Amino acid sequence: MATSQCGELAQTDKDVALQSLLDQYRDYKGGLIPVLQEAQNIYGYLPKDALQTIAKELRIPFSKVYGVCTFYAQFHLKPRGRNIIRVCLGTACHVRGGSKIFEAAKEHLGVGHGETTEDLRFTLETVACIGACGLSPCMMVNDETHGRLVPKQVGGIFDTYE
Amino acid sequence: MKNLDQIREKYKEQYKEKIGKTRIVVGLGTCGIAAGGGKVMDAIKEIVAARGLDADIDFTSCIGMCYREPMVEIALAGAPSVIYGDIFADNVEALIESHIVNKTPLYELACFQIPGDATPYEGIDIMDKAPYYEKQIRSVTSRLGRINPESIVEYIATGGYEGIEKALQLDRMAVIEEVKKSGLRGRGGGGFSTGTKWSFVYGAQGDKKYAVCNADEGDPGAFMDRSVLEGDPHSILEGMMIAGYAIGADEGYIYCRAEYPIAIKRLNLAIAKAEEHGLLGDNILDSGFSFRIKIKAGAGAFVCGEETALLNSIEGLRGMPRVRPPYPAHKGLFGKPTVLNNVETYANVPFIIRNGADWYAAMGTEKSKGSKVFCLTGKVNNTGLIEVPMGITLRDIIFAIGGGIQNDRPFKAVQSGGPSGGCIPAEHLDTPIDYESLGEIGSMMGSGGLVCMDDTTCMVDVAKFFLNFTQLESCGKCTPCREGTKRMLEILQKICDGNGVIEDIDTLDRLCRVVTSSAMCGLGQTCANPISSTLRYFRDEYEAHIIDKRCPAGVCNALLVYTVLADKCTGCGACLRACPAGAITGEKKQPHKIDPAVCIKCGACIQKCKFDAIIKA
Amino acid sequence: MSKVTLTIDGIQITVPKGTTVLEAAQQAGIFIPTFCHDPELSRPGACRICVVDIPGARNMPASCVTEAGEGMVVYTDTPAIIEARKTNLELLLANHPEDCLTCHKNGNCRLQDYAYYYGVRPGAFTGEKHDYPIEDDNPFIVRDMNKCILCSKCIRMCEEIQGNNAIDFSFRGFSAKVGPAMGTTLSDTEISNCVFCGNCIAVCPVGALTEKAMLGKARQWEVEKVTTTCPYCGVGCQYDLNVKDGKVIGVTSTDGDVNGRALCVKGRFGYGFIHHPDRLTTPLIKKDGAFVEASWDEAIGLVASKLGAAKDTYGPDAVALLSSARVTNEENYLMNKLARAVIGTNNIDHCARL
Amino acid sequence: MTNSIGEIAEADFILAAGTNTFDAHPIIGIKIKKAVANGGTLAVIDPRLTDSAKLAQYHLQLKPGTDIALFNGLANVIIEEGLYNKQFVEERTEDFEAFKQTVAKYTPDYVSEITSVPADVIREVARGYAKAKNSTILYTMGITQHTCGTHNVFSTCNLAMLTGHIGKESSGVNPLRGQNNVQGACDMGALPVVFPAYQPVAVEANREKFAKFWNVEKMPDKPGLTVGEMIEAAGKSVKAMYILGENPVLSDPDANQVMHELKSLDFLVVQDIFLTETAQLADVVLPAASFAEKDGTFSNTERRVQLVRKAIEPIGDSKPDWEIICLVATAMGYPMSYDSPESIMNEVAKVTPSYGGISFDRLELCGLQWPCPTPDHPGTKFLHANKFVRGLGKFNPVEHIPPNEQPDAEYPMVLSTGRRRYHYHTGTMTQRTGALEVFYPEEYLEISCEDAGKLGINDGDKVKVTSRRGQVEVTAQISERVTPGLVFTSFQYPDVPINRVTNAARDPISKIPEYKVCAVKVEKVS
Repeated sequence: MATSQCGELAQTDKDVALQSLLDQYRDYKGGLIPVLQEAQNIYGYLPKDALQTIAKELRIPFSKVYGVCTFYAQFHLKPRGRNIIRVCLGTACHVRGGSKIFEAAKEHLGVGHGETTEDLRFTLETVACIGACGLSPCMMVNDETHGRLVPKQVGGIFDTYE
Repeated sequence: MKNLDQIREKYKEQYKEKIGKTRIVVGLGTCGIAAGGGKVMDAIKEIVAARGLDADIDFTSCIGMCYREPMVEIALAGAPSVIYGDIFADNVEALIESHIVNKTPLYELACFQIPGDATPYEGIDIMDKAPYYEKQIRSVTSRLGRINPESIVEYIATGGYEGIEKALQLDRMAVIEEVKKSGLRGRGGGGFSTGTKWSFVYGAQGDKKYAVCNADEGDPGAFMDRSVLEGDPHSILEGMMIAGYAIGADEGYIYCRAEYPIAIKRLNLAIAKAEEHGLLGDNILDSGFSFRIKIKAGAGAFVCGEETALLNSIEGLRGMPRVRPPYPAHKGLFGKPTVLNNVETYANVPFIIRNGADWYAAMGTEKSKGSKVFCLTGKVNNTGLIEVPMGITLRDIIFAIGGGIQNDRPFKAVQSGGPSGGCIPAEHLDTPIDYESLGEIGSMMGSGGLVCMDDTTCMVDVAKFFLNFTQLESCGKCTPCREGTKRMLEILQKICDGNGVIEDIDTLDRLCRVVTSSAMCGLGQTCANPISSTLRYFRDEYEAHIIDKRCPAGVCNALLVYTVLADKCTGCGACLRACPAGAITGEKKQPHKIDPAVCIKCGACIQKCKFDAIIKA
Repeated sequence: MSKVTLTIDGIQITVPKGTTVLEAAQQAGIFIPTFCHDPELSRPGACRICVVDIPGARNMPASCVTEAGEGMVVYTDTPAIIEARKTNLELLLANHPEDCLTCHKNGNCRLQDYAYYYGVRPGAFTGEKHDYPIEDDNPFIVRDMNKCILCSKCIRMCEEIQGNNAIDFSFRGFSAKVGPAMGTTLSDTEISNCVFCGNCIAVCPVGALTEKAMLGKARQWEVEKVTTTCPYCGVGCQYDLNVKDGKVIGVTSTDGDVNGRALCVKGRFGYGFIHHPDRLTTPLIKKDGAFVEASWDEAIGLVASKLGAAKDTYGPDAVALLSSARVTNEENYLMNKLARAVIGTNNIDHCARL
Repeated sequence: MTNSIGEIAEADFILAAGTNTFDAHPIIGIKIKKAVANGGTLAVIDPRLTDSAKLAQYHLQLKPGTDIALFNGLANVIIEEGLYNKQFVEERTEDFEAFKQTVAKYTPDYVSEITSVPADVIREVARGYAKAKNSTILYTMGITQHTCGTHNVFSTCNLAMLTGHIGKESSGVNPLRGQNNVQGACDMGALPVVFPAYQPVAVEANREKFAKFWNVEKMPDKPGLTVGEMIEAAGKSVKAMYILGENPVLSDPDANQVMHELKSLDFLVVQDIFLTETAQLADVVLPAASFAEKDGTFSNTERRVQLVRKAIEPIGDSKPDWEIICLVATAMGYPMSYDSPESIMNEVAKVTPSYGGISFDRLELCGLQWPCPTPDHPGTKFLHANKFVRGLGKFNPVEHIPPNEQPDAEYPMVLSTGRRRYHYHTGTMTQRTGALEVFYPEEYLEISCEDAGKLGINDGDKVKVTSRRGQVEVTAQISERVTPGLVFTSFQYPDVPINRVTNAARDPISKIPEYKVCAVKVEKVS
């Protein structure tokens, strides 16, 4: 968040959204995690300045905010892709070849675990289980689950996401 | 006190009217959607519109037969419902043509039927008698796949909120007594008596109390809670309300994994509907009892399934477990007395109150009452969600319900209880499933994942898989878990890489012992179970890896040697051309050879060979 | 207050209800090792080195968080307990630098002491070790997180006593690390909120946190500690001057009436002036506008004669004394006596007003 | 302090006025933070947004020099709303009616006009302070360093008496002493009008007692001069000065004048551990030993007497101050010798009733808080328990008095001075530690963004601060800590001798200079 010389916030739309989010949660017990979740929805990730604002406004020490951010797998401190791919490597998927799906995804996108493609189109991750074990191996793209995958399908699925 | 009778009668009428019409219902639980249910739904809408058919289109949740997803139910007015499996965009038209237009069920895709008052079709199994359901009972799961989970009308029409209505007329302690008498034990794995737990919170001093629902189902291989949340969200709310009333809480939290967006959406909808009906909020049904429920979405940490870590997470802290005592019953959420149960436990409660403790206690074994929901997955033919009476054997589950192992391969083990559980070998297939017996054979009930394994599953690799999981999910607070899981994983990796020495087994043994006995929370205390159970039942596999440098299941790449069977090889050269490393040599029409020093063990040759002439071992 | 009687290693001891097993054992003179326990701080029960055997309990409870119960039987040295302690020590050592020879904490390190006591040597486990850069970009504190055993005492000290919350755990599991937000260093005070009180150093059981200026100055056993009162603000913190060979080489915490172990940046790190080369070492007399060194006799003689002359010529009130809020009570008393009894004036004051 | 430092942590309501506690008294800051963590309320009265103001639930960011109005306003609300402690007022105090009449006109709206603190905030803080079980007032130089400093202090005491928040645990009026032994220097009679333990020199019996004890004929009865008066009289009625461990050239207001006056003395002797700016003006400089090189005692802000222990031998040829004073006295014909500071304390105990029970032997075990009249007395944790020292607590009605120097067209801004966390006093010690001055090497002038904008000043620019008395160059730091119209810096950097600018106008009673307000202009140095 850029600040002009006299401290008025040179606010982007996202900063305004963050402020109104914080207004909702200022007196809410245990609001940090929902705030971080929604702030991540606003920015796509959790920028340092946003975290600092959250810490200040919720009166939670910055070290604790950072501790929470880095504890939970959901939070990201670097920009992420428009589409989040989560390849399941849970037990069932593991025994049915989940890692081959992951390899295929890596090859297709040219990025590794936790990485984002240069065009910010995809971020590739793994997940311990998405609870669709009956359809293993499977993966999620954003909120959509794709099951019974074979490696060669993977590219085609990605192509449907802009 | 107000009662729901009028509304109930009205909703029953509405529901009866609805199911009396011709209708098409698509299963849109997460697994249904994953299998393509959404596309099937689109296709159905298109076809019904294009043909101008008079049929209601609706959706439901997962009925449990994951292996047949996507599933579609079709019922003609006054005729039985037929549930079909493996319906895709390309065969849905044929299905509608046959069942609705020609009024003839499409027999080859029919899974089973539910006749209701109608005359059953010939040649289709009735649900209760279908092999998959014959040994199951449907209590907690009874509405799954049967009602529209976003409809409070259908919930109330099927007996919903009768439990809370009845509870509110009872003395609070009487509600607790009823739950105690039912014998219900925590379905999250610990198996503590639910009624007793409630009585602790009832007796605890506090100006405020909470009822919390653990919906952070994080075990790989488990999706029972997700299915219930998606399929019958009101039952959770009702169970929590009953708990809240009994213990004296006016606020509840559902801590749900963020990975379950559909569950969260349906829960929010259910809360809104219940509030609209005056079933949540102030002075519920004019009883003087007030209760509100909030949803907290988890943020991705398995350890938050541990109750005190979960409380920290709701409070907005790192999900690190707290020291106990004090127990949550006395100092829980925000320092107030708190009852914590998981989804399945709460889901059982309305049934117990509605039908009585005796009805519930009649199911199950002496110490483990009622039914249990399991997720049957892995290398079994019929994967899915099942509900069985406590005391059923693993053999019944895997072979009668699950239809045995895929491709008729030999059964090797079933992993129960997720990362905290253990691997159970064939010799214990006849063990009746209950809390105590699973513990005795080195596993645990856990939340109810059952992952089946065949002879191509390497047990060292399985142990490594779980340790990799727990190592990544360890919160890092206590020494044995933080450092111990890391070293156990490294040793397992070393063994799988062929670098193990025989002393490693003793070291693993010792680490298992120390981590189990000295770790702080449930995650740490059980994280060694996958190792100790495989060491107990499959020690020979460890020894094979260490001494013979061989992976009997053919999984651990570093230990595999690819060889050409000279008597089967025709010398076609397909493998030679496929080998990216140039490790295969041989003259045309002569048996080929693989140079193990060059081979990168990618397996490309095996895939190309049409004569099964290449083996890895 | 009600009491409970329990038996630890066969010794019966009666303690007030609410006493922990650890405290009871300490009262009975029974040794139980601890890393994360600190009587002044909250109790995470996390390091698990203090586990004991209480028959009937599930697993091995941590004695620091287990309340002593009536009739409780506790064993602190069964083979299983010893095995657990040794293994946990081995696990800690497996991820700890083996540089005791040059470590400032050598001789005053709990990890070292317990390893010695239990005969644990490094090397039981091989594998990944942390390789964090050493943080020494400020003049006060050196943080070597490779030596950190994650006992969290520094975090709790900073939160519960100091109230600055400069540091917390970040990440989790094997990757868990103690530090300021955004992985920055303490000297990035905009983010860290660190005020360099160094109170974290006072509780660190190992060599992860050290006073920068003390590094390489003395081994732990060469230091003489002299408890005294801080010369800065009016709070009157107590601390230990660390002395080696007649030189003050540092300040460490003691247990002060007012401050406990807490100090501020000035108290803990502001002692360097004592041996500063600018210190006056001899009396000076100004001659022709420049100072020249003088003997004490010469200087005192001059002072006495000049003050005496002013008094004799103009009366006692021609002399004024400015005493000091910096010197001791005894010295102020003598100044007051000098003014009133010797010179005969009430012209004495000090800068109380600043 | 009426109370002990530890009690602050237990207070339910803390009213901290003119104290930058987290920087100047970090360990007391800890107690404040603890109180807040325990659920206590913190209200900070300060023109600056200090770190403690940031933590506070209420920051009463008043215009400099309007404290009396604010305190009267708080009292007004408490009386108007019937929140005062009637029983306490009736039984323990006097002159309430006069006080009530005085504060009657200080309505929240009127006070808000003077102070610019919102009226609602005044009401809320008044209610919070009055209603809390334990409320404590902390103050430091922000209250005292005004020409109305004594009246400021009266107004804090009035508030405490009004609510009965005094004479009990975690309640009281607590000035926080800025230097290690200000308390002790006062206790020991280093004041112009009292002998040790505040025994007035004006009382003949006291003079007789000391004359007899010290074995001299008689004691002077004329009140002595305060620091400022001494310096003003230097070269006039005062011909010779003996300065021990003080640095008025940097620390006293209107420093140019101070330097000029000290130079006009016939004779100046300075005794210190460094050749300070003041020592440089001396005729004779006596090298003293530091605290690490001698035994003795300091008395802290909560009246706790604690041991100072010798850790090393005096550096070079330096000597402990007590030895030097003895040499001077002896050379002046009054034989003075002690074998140790311990024997001096034994003498102190005999003539200082509040120190009567204090001895090194006892102090070896733990510090003792005076009054500690007898060897078996445990010391006193808080004062005024059942009765004020003077009997009934007296309300001293006081009116708002504006600061001596107001901003005007030529000098449009207000300069306030104070302390930094990393330094101490005039920096004599903390500029020579090898650590503190490395971390915080340079002093800044805090200036608001708005003012900086108007004056064309960027962060880091050199600026010139000028008052009617002098000028100083300093680096500007654009800061949210100060409001428009206010600038702030410390007096702790010899490179920035800000007291050349400050106003020597003094409180007529306590003689404290008005360091907190003087009119200046700030210009960018081109």
